[in-house]
Amino acid sequence: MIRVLVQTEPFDLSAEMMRLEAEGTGGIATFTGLVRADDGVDVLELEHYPGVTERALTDLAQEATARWSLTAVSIVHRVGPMRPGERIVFVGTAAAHRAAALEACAYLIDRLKTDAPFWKRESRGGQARWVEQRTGDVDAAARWR
Amino acid sequence: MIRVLVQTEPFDLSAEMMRLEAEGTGGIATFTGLVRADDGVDVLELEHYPGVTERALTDLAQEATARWSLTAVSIVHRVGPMRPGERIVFVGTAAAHRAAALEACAYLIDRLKTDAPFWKRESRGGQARWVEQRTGDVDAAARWR
Amino acid sequence: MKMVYFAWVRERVGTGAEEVAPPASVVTVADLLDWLAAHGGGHADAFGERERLRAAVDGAFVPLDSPLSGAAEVAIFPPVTGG
Amino acid sequence: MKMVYFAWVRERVGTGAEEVAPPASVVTVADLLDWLAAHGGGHADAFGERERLRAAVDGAFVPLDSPLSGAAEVAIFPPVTGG
Repeated sequence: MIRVLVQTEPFDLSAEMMRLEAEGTGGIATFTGLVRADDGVDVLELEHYPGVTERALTDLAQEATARWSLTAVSIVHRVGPMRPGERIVFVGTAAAHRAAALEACAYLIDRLKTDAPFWKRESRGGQARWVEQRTGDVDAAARWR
Repeated sequence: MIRVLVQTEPFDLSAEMMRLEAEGTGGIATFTGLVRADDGVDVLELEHYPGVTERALTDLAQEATARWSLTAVSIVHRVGPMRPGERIVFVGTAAAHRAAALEACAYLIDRLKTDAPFWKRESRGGQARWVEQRTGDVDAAARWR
Repeated sequence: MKMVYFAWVRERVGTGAEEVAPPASVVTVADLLDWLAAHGGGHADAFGERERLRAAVDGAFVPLDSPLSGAAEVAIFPPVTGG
Repeated sequence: MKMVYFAWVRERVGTGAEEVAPPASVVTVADLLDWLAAHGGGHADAFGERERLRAAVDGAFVPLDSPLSGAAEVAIFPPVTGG
């Protein structure tokens, strides 16, 4: 199973876990990203490239499935305005053995950060600024090549 | 937050996730182990060393918290008889940044496999046998030293 | 040819999408940026620092020196920051 | 001194726990295993292959050559297989 969703609505974590378990035998690894209130951020807005984003995420999911023999992958990414504490992204992987699930999960979130067309804008008390790409994120994605 | 539970009852994954999210800012990584139906296993039974198990898991959680600056760790491990597809173990870590949460989660499940007193017995059609420790698990735990 | 813009590139250009008809001398994405910037205004402002720009041609991420070769949609945007 | 056994060690010994009173000559965990095995029966069977045994003294995992030094509880078991 490959499941890719890009949506403005909040998502149901337990429903996503259930889907992975239904396809999983062995181990399930997940990563959930939450909006941080860095230095007083009160709104985080996510913009994306409709259609292209979904294709990029599906490509990453397919690469991970082949590389780690996954039985299931879910990637859910929210777009639009969000508040601190809300979930931005969920990546879940299922595999027969734990190392495959854990590595694939780390791979997907690292690659997603540099290879999927999303852009973040932080607001602090009405002052908005576009988030710059972090060198650390580029390095994290590069270690998988 | 450090939460360690060893119990015979099934556990509620979404409740565990909610607890981590309540303490988390940034990223939450989880690993859930499911009973595999390897070569026709129909029952897996987990035995443990009451009291000592909980202490060993708490020690691992404290080590991981210090090493990766975690904001929360949950380890839930079932004991007693289980069927294929059921959850055996849940490890969840929360940290400000994803690499810390993901690495700590992998660390905890690797170390748990060699450092916490649990023993598995598989049954296939009434024939039971104790599971032998895997060399791969010993190697996986050793890479963190 | 359809142009699409995202994030601060969109804000500086002043629109998220527009139709353009570059001349035959516009061969690469970089040529296209030069030609659009020559119109002045928002485009010149948005495309001033090339090292801060990324592009996709028909949905595929490409370097700025890539040929357009009959592309239907060209996207210009800053480095991505999702996840 | 309380002995506790787990998994196939428990099954071979024939009990999960027992009280023992080893003589002063029993200094290490390995000495204790020798002394218990000398009783024959389940203990001898359970403790036959030392490389397959692990021990904990008062809840701390220790090598078999560790001293007992007044331990209240000694656990003998196979390598662990949780997770």
